[in-house]
Amino acid sequence: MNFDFSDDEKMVQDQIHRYLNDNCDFSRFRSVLEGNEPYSEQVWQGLAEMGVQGTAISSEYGGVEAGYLTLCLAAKEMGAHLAPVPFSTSVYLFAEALARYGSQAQKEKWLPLIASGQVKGTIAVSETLEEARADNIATSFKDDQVSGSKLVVPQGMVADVAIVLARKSDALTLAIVELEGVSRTPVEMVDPTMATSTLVFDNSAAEELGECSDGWDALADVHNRAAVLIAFEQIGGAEKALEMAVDYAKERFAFGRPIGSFQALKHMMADMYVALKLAESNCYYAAWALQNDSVDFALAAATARVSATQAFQLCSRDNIQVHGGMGFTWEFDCHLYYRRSNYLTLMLGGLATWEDKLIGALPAADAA
Amino acid sequence: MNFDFSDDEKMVQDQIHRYLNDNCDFSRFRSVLEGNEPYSEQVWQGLAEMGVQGTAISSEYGGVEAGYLTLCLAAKEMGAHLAPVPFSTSVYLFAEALARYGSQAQKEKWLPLIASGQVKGTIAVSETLEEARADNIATSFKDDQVSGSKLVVPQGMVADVAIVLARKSDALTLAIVELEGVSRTPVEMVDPTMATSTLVFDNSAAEELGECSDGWDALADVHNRAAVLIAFEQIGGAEKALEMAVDYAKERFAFGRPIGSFQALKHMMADMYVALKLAESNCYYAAWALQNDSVDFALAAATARVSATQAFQLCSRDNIQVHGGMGFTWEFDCHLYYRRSNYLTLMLGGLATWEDKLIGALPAADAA
Amino acid sequence: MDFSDTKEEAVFREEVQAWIKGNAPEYLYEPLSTSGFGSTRTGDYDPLAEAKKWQKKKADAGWACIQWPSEYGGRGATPIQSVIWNQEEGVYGSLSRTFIIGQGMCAPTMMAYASEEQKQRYLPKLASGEEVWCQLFSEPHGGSDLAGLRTRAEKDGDDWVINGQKIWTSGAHYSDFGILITRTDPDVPKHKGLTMFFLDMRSEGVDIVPIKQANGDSGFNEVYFDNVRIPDVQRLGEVGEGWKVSLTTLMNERLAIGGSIATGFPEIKALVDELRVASGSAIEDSAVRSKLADWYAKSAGLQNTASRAISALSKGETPGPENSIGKLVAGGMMQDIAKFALDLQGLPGAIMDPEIASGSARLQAMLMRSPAVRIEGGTDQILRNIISERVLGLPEDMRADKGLPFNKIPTGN
Amino acid sequence: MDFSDTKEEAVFREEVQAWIKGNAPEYLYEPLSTSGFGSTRTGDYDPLAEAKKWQKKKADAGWACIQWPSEYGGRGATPIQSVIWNQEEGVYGSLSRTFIIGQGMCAPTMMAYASEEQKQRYLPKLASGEEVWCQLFSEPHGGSDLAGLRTRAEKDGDDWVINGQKIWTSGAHYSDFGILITRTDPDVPKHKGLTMFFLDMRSEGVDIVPIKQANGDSGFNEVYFDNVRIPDVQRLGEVGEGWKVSLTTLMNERLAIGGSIATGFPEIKALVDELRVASGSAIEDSAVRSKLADWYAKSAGLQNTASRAISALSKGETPGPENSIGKLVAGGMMQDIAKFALDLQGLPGAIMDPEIASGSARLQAMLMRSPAVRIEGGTDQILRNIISERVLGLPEDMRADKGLPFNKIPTGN
Repeated sequence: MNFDFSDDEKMVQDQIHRYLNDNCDFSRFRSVLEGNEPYSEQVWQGLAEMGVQGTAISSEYGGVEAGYLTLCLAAKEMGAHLAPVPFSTSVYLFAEALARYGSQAQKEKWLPLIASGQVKGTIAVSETLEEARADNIATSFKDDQVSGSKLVVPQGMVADVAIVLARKSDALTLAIVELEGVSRTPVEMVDPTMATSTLVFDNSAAEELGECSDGWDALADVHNRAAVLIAFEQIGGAEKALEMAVDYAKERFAFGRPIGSFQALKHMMADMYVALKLAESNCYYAAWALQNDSVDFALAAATARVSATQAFQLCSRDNIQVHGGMGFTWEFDCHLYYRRSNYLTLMLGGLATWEDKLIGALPAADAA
Repeated sequence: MNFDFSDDEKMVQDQIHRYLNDNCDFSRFRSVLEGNEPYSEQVWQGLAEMGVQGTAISSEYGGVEAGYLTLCLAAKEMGAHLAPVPFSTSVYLFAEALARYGSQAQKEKWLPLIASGQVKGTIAVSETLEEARADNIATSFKDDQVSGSKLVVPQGMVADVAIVLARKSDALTLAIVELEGVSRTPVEMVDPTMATSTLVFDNSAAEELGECSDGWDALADVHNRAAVLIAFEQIGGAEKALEMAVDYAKERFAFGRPIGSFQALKHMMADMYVALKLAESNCYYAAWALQNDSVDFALAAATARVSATQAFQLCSRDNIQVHGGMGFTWEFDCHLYYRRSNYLTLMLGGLATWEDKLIGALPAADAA
Repeated sequence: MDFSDTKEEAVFREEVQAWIKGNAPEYLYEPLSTSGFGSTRTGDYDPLAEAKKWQKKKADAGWACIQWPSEYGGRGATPIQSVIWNQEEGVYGSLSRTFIIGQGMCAPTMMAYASEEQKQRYLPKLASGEEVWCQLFSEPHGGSDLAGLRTRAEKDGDDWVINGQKIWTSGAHYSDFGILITRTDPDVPKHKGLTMFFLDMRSEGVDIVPIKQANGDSGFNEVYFDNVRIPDVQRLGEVGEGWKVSLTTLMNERLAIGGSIATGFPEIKALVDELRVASGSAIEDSAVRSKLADWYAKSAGLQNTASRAISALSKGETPGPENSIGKLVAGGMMQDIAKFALDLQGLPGAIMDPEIASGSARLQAMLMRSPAVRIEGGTDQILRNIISERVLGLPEDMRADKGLPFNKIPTGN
Repeated sequence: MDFSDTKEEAVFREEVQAWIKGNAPEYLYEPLSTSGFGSTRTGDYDPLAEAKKWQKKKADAGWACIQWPSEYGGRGATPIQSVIWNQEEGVYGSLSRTFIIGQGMCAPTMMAYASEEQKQRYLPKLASGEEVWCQLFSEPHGGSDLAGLRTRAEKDGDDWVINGQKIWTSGAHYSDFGILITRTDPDVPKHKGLTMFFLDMRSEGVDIVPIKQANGDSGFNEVYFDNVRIPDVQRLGEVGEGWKVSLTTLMNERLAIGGSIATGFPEIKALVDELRVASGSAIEDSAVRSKLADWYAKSAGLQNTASRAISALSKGETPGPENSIGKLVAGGMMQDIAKFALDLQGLPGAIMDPEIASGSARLQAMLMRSPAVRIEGGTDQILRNIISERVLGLPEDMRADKGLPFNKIPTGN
């Protein structure tokens, strides 16, 4: 037994950390937030030069093949730095869907492009104002074309290609659609750096994922994998939000003493720490389960997702509270984490959905 | 508009308060708790001499006819003093069932006996380890006899007579059964002063409540009425538990200062106060709705029940926390409120049941 | 106890209803009803102009600030009449948000401390909305420590000269006057060296800079004072008594009674009545019902608590610090409700564009706005201090600044 | 990262399994598995006798206190081996609750401060359960302020004379020895005037009075000292260094690693798997699923956190104060779980008789026991202080007793 990341894995994390520290401060996020650019091309390229997009992609397809444990640590850094790039949609969703359900030819075509950062991918699911379910998907796949409209696609404004959940006669399937020529309209979302859009497909050329027999099940599987990686983004963000709160509470004085000496704030931060620590430990286990295709992977993924969602929501929210009025200004960075946490909470389906999945994955005999 | 109790009502409350202060300190509760007597005969008689059992009973049936607003304040005092007498089962449940669903003859027979305290009543519902539902009641009513067994009957060890929920061919009904000769076994419960027992009826003589057409609906109605009165007991208890906590926190020193000067404890008590205040205000409204048969009575009752349950649970629980280790000794009185609060929480069905009733009673168009 | 109208109250209510029916700007009903949190939507109309128009109309007919004496622009109404007015004014009442600080906080201070001549000059125009007032209390270094303010006022002849900076001044950019608390003596303990004034917001040396908030709104301002001169006759209360004067202002902040505090309950109820989730209709889902019931109970509890405060008020009692619970409960509740509601919708819940998703956009606005509710006008933590010390009588926390001259209090710098 | 056994670990696990299979008291499996919270059920058998029997059997075969050096009764096992042992010992491990204080807290203190001769005399018998130890720290006036203790030790020749009172001493009535912290100098600040000893619990002048707890159990005692004499050779550490010595003891309190902390999750899972509620099977109810998922996530988080602490330990790192989270999370969770579970059952949920309702009686026992978990061994509030100060590095609260001689600290009397 060894419940920690290896030194090699930590070294890669450290490189990414240093790169982002030097090249991706909050001004990047704000530039995208304020609409100056749809994403940070420069950070995207910098990451590509380091091969980060290809961390878990097999070397056969041009990846670094450093494994999911390393990708998890990379994700944590992306979350901590709020990197405004389409990393999660390209790497956790598009590439994973390809790797799991693509044909050999499809993998050979797309994975190298993702690994090198030349292509940015996403996945297009929701069509209505309700959470996506098998029964509210109407987009059709027929004769290698898709038609229909997707309401909210993360990074839809930026992506070059998407996996689209579509109806093929009675069942659902996943199809690859290149987005050039597909109509896109930006949608105002709580975190504008996620470059969310509506996509309208009108007999757009599409190719079914080669190994996908049931689109809904495949999507659930891809979501489980992405959930672990996004959970690492969430704990990365939560850790930074807590750090911001602690730093501010040490420096800021009121009533003649640092506000961090008041129990009300100390205990609030202690609770943030507790939530973070539990989530972090669940993420560690889920990372191992992901890397090793463990039999309890679905449970581990849902557990990491639920606790990381709670931790990031709590830490990003109470970071504002510790900062008081200043925490609610546009100028301070607290709201950046609050925005991101709220987006990530909803991105793969809400908390209730994941709670339900978690219980569904629990063995009937007790598993605690 | 006038959202307060009248001076007359408050005067009656004050009399009961003074009587219980002088005659019903915790030694009474402990005497029952430790099994020396099943209830406090002396307090019961004292209350009867003041006519408290007959507060809301019509003068036609020997009551004081002081109205439900007055009875609510009486209930608050019973809750505050943890009076170990079968008041709630006799007055809120048995007498209300009679008054609402009894025939004229039944009212004439029983209400004067309840009002004078000569007879102690209860209601017998649950038969299984699950919450009582229309589909898990098997006790039968046939030919003016009931047969079957009730698992947990509050004050079953003490009561002279019970309203019994029983199955009459297809439907449920409520029947009056005198308990002399009915087999009773005490059941160990979280609050032993509620003298809970199993009752086994074996062709016991019974008389159907004259005006009861559907036993389940009638029970729900009686429970709604009792819920308001028990909610007053709950806020009475919550207020005392908070008071105990505040007093202790002012006197007890640690680290060279009163523990009540630490924010962690101050804010805990502030939250107790908030829960109590909200519950108290909802109880006020429900008292008015009960007295006036208001159209929104069911909603008002469920609202008072939900918030009073939450307030008493919180206050009785965190009163222990404020007291620290001493709060967890048998010798200190904190556990008396904790025990009572846990019993009252479950007595008319759990919180989830009342939350469900509350939403069921909300108009579809918004009613906030 | 009686939650219904008395005969007199019913008559008054009818009179109010009739006037509102005949005079309210019905073309604003729709946008006002769907306003986001912390903002007042008036569709294609200018919000300030519409607010002033409605206020003036009310004033002309005797329906502005109805509890004020008639000589200052009111009609000497009772607290209960005021509740009835608020209930009937309903959604149009949100237009008056512009005047809340002035009418609710500055006016009581003026009534208590200004000269009769000043009251006659300023209060009627404040009531009618012709002049807007703001309150200049908070400072960047102060935060919850309101009395730790640093803006200086120095006597110079018959004037005082003001230098310093205020923050979180709501509506400063469209205000005509303001009440201002300053430090006149830094050598005494912090509560003792303060003095209150009112001033013309167009005085030379006043510089107003809007603050952009985390949710993108900007209703607040920073206000800089660079040698601003205020005549001594505009002093409110004695020199060094500013803290006492400010308490009048702040006490009145808590008197915003009438159950009007937003909790988010109507919004989530409306959402779940319509929404479908995996198990079917959201309102039938037991997790939804449980949460909703708790929120309804809290929301009803706040309304009923407000009703009791009105009873106390109408008996001549002063509502006490127990009314601090309103914002404390509502702020946290709003945040929880928004989070839960959006969660039921998955990714579409993150939409902020009301054109695409009016329901979730409103709840997203609430989620983005709610952190401010837990901070502004007393943080959750300060409110719990107030409840525990002033209601429950618990001892105060240890104080690092106790008895120290202001300029000797540690600041961390 | 690897959550599976290495080859060596697997071999060790098999060895443990084989020994336990051949030696464990299987007749106790049933009652031990259904023990209430805070108590160890052994059916018709005497709990103390059974505990001693099992411990002696383990010791004879080299399975007692396996991380201790073999010369003191252990086998010098690694932390990971210790985890494997605990996992495999399973429910029988609860028999060792009797020895936890002695082996987990007194022993490390003895190892650090006793003479070699004393270690050889006392530790093996402590490991084998032949002698039981207790810890005499808490006092009635102390509470969370552990260093505020008043029990005096005065030097008299080669002895010390002890007077005072301890409280919350677990197992004092069946203990043979105890470690005792006393005040030897009340004229210096509170942490500086303390001295640690160990003593024979049968010494003259020791009086033990059991405490009945709120839930009716009594495992704790008050211990009175009336001129009890302790030879100076039984002093642990220097005079005045008692606080430092006690930290060794208390640090080890937090090392109870291995995910063994009770949270109540298995109990509620078992209940809702069987229970029916109005909507049908409880486990299908969405409100139940939501709560259950949160608790599972917390419970798994504690286990996985414990695993990480073991990794740190096996690399030679000392687990830090971050391990305070275990009890903080588990205590509140146990209380919430019990409340929620019972609530699903209505009035039958209040039954405490396991003969009638084994499931709900166990949960009622948990509800009645859980308030103690939030208090004993550091209240929730103290644990949050530790996390915020020692993990997050936040500044300490203001201290009223800072630098004061012990006998000048305000006590409220």
